[in-house]
Amino acid sequence: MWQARIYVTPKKGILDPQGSAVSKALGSLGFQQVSEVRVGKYLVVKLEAPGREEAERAVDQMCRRLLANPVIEDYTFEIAEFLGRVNH
Amino acid sequence: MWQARIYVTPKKGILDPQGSAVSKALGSLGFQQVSEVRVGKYLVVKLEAPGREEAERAVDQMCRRLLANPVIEDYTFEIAEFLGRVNH
Amino acid sequence: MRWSKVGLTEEEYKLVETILGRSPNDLELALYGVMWSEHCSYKNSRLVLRRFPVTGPRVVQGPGENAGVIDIGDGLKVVFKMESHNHPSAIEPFQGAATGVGGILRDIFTMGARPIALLDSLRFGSLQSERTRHLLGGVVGGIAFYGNCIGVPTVGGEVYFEEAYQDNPLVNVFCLGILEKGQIIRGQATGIGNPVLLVGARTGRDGIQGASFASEELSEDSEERRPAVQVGDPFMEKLLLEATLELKETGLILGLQDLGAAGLTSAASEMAARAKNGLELDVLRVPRREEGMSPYEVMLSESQERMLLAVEAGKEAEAQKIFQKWGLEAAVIGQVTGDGFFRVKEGERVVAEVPVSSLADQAPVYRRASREPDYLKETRALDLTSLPEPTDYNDALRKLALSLNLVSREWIYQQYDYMVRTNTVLRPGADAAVLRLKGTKKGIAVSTDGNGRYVYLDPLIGGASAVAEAARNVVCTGAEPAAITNCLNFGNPMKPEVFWQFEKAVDGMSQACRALGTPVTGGNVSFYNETSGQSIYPTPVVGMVGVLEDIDQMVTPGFKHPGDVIVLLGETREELGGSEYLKVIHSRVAGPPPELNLEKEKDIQALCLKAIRAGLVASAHDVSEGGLATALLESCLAGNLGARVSLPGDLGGMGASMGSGRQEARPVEESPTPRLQEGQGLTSIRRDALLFGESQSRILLSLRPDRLPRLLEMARAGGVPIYRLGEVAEERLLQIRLMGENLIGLDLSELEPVWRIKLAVMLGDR
Amino acid sequence: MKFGVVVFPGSNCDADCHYVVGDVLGQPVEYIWHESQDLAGVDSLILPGGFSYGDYLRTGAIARFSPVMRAVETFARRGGLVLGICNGFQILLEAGLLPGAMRRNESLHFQCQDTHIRVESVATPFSSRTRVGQVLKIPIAHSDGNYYADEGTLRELEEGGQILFRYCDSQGRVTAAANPNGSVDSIAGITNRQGNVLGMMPHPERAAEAQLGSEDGRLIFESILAYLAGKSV
Ligand SMILES: Nc1ncnc2c1ncn2[C@@H]1O[C@H](COP(=O)(O)OP(=O)(O)O)[C@@H](O)[C@H]1O
Ligand SMILES: [Mg+2]
Repeated sequence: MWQARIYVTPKKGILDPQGSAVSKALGSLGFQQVSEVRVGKYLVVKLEAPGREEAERAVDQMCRRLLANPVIEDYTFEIAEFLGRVNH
Repeated sequence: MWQARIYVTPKKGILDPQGSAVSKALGSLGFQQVSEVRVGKYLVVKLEAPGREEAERAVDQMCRRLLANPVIEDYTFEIAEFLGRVNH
Repeated sequence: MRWSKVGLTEEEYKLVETILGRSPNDLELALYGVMWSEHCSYKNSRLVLRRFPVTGPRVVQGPGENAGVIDIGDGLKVVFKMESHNHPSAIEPFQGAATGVGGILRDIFTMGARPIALLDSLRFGSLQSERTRHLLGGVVGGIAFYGNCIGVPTVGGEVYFEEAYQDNPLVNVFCLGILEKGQIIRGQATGIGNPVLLVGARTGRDGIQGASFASEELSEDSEERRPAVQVGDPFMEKLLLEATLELKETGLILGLQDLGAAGLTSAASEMAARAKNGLELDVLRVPRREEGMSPYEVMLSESQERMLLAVEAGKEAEAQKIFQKWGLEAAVIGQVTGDGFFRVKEGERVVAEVPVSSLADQAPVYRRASREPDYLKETRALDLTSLPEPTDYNDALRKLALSLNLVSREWIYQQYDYMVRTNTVLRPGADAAVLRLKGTKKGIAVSTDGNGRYVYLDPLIGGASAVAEAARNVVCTGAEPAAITNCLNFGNPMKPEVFWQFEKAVDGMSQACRALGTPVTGGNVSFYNETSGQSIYPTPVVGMVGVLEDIDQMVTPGFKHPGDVIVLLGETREELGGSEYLKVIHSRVAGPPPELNLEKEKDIQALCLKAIRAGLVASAHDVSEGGLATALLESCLAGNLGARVSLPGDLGGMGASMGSGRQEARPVEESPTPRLQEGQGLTSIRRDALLFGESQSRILLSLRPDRLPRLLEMARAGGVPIYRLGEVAEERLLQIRLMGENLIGLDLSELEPVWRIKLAVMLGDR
Repeated sequence: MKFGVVVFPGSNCDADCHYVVGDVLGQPVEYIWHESQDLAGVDSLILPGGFSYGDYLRTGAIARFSPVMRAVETFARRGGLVLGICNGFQILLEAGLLPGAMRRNESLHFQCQDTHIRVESVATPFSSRTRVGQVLKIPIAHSDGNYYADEGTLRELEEGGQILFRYCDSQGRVTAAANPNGSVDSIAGITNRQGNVLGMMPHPERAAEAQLGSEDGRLIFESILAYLAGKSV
């Protein structure tokens, strides 16, 4: 069992309305030290795969096809063997 | 300048309709090896702070007060010194 | 003590032992705990609620089912209900409000009706506080999230800001549905041997003990003990809704019940009790979201978006097929039995077995002690002579119009899809919302109302006024009030003062309902709205449904044409008690609220309706918070026009008693100022009371000058006082003269944008 | 001239579109279930508004993989008329039948309000009954209508005459204040290069009867009818 942690972020240079709003809100809460906020998605996916490479390939496919929209989003991910509940 | 990467996830046991919808969609796209998906938020915050500890404290505060909803979400974060655009 | 852990008293525990003839096991005790909680059993309110009139020629289903039903002719039935979600929203405003919407929607479509409108009635504390802003943003966001996604328009509602709600906001949601053909579905488990199916979301550990949570006061440690917060899934509910309505067409449904507070326990035992049957279910057959759930957790889970369904034996596969089409799980979890027992099994093992009727019908009922609260002595003693009149009336009206209870609610309702389903012919912002019913000439008008401040100052009058105002709002569109639902939000009923407020408010509402011919078809009681011992304003909220026979006759509050005559129906007395003016300008919450004469109320509403139906009326708006000046201002803003008003000192410009067409040609100042028929002149009324007082039973109309004679005639025949105030003007300026003196000259093009975005500004959105 | 209204799980303006086509305009119309791949006999398709699949993950992201979308693609490639309204527009973007993507509204709120849009081209099957520069009053109701396309794409859209509607004020002025959601170039609706696929955020089906406050939306449906009538002779 593998666990992928996937990060989907707004592409650089594209206005991120959520990021700007959060940044403004933080400012008005008194966190003036904040200069920039970007808001994206964080997905944790558990999957079966014979090996790390297969898992990576599958997750990359998922990101391309569904999880990120290439017009406005970038993605990265990390994969780890999932040992949490071994006898699942 | 510091950069915080913040991960906000639905608390364990709390219904995550997005996660189930994505999991189902991946299944019908042919990714049958996926067993669970949780969808959360990923935020990147740039901030000024005299040192790591101060930055950590500030980010923790931001999470508590605004970025995560403590009733239904958990959060974790990592902090790194931001060297990307030094002459920012 | 065993009993106190589940919220029962020692006597109640003894009663359980007597019923069973033995001690209950832990699960059985928990079942009694939730079913006998205030939230499920109404044990402290039931006797008082019997005072409501619940029958009438239109009523098809009164209180007791998932929702009330009235027949509006043309083969159409209207199904409606209101519910509170106060406690969950205080803890988690977004999800609390969202799941409140989900719950009330299920109440409507489990009756077999398609929901076509939502309204939300909200109360918050001061917006100066960050917490209130967080609550307001969350609640509005949650309602929008759920209602918009499922595609039921949120067409109206109300919101008040008062310190009394600071820590305990009120979130009441009203839903109305339409049943075009076929019968209503009831929540009954009929037919011994028939299977019972659980449909929709999987069961998780959400909201366990939510019912008992709603039955106590919020305190510091409620945060600690709070149940896992329920998260709404409107998409799942949309599928449930469509599948249910499709299944209904097949005639397969024998009984249907949504799962709300106390989850499976409440739904299953109530379904069985209504059919006077027993019911047996196996918790292992309940589809779960989480591993390792105990029978207790399964039985008490309040996971959202679930329903219980009874079908004829052998038809379960047919039903399941329809749910499958919509991507839904439907598991047979038990069956109807003939032994009258509610039996819970875990596989073969019986884990609880108690008489159905003891859970659902035999909860103890109490008549609590009742005593008039002391504060009333103080509040009643308002001495108007000690209050200075404003030196600048223009300034006073501006302040009032820009107070939080009177500014535009646009920031709220723009977040709601109020147009989906394309029936909304009168949008939010008017006195009531109006929905057309496609394929007929008919329309439905809906309004929610409840001024907690009035009720606080006099629960009898306040309760009656809530009904009267709701009816008046509906009448202002041209609809005839038909029936109400309600939410009764009060403090701790064990306190005699709270119980007194509760009883009096119900009495007032009942009287008004009787007088106006609008029976109560259902509702909801929310007690324990207190924080640290401080009760909220007692707040009954009325959800009024009215019927427009001809939608083309609909009238709206905005002035329509320059030159139209503006008239006022009803009397203006020197009443400032409980007014917004008193609060905003004088920082006082005191005095008796305005009097209400139900006979006069009825006459005024009848006249307004008659005039609208005769096609005389260009605009109609009821006079409520902020008084006459505010009502004039609102009709100007809504119509993008101005008004020139000239008030004689006693408002007697044109009593109905004189009413001849010749009068309108004369300037009002020169017209004779006769006494009203009753002889009670208003010559000495204070100017602030005249402009800002909130005397009940008043409606502001505008109409073409040539139609005035007919209106006057009708008013005289109906015995309704009527006054000519002035005329609609092209220029966006509100001018009010009093006995020749210019009191108000407000530039509306300057005021309007400020008034419109005030809430957005307060919330940091502008 | 038959219309098809596609129903995805979570569509909620399907009945409204059906009503306008069938009852207001009196044209034959049928629902098309998202699992169907059969569009036989349909001359024009509507992808209605709503929250397909709850709009979870991203608006339109999951719906675009519905079986019916394969048929819609083929239908569009063969020149069939496809009108995506609101969520329908979002689905067309996700499916790549139209260029660009949607972001959250700048306000971050769902916004339900009347808007004015200016007709930028009449040379499409969706706008022949309008005039260039005509201002239509049609409401919006969405939280993700903040259209984005990169500069190259924008230029192509502009040069190809694919920008059909821009948000404007009641006088037809395209201003920042009249842009309700932050869309680039105030874009409210675009077509594909061939002009037979239109995506728009405002809801013409909510503005097709005087009783609802505007009849301007009807012009879009009537343009479609005129186009189909012209084609069938
Ligand atoms: N919470 C709300 N949700 C939706 N609409 C609201 C809400 N609050 C107020 N409105 C709308 O704003 C208008 C004015 O509300 P209100 O001042 O309470 O009216 P009235 O005094 O006539 O009852 C009404 O049309 C009402 O439907
Ligand atoms: Mg009103």
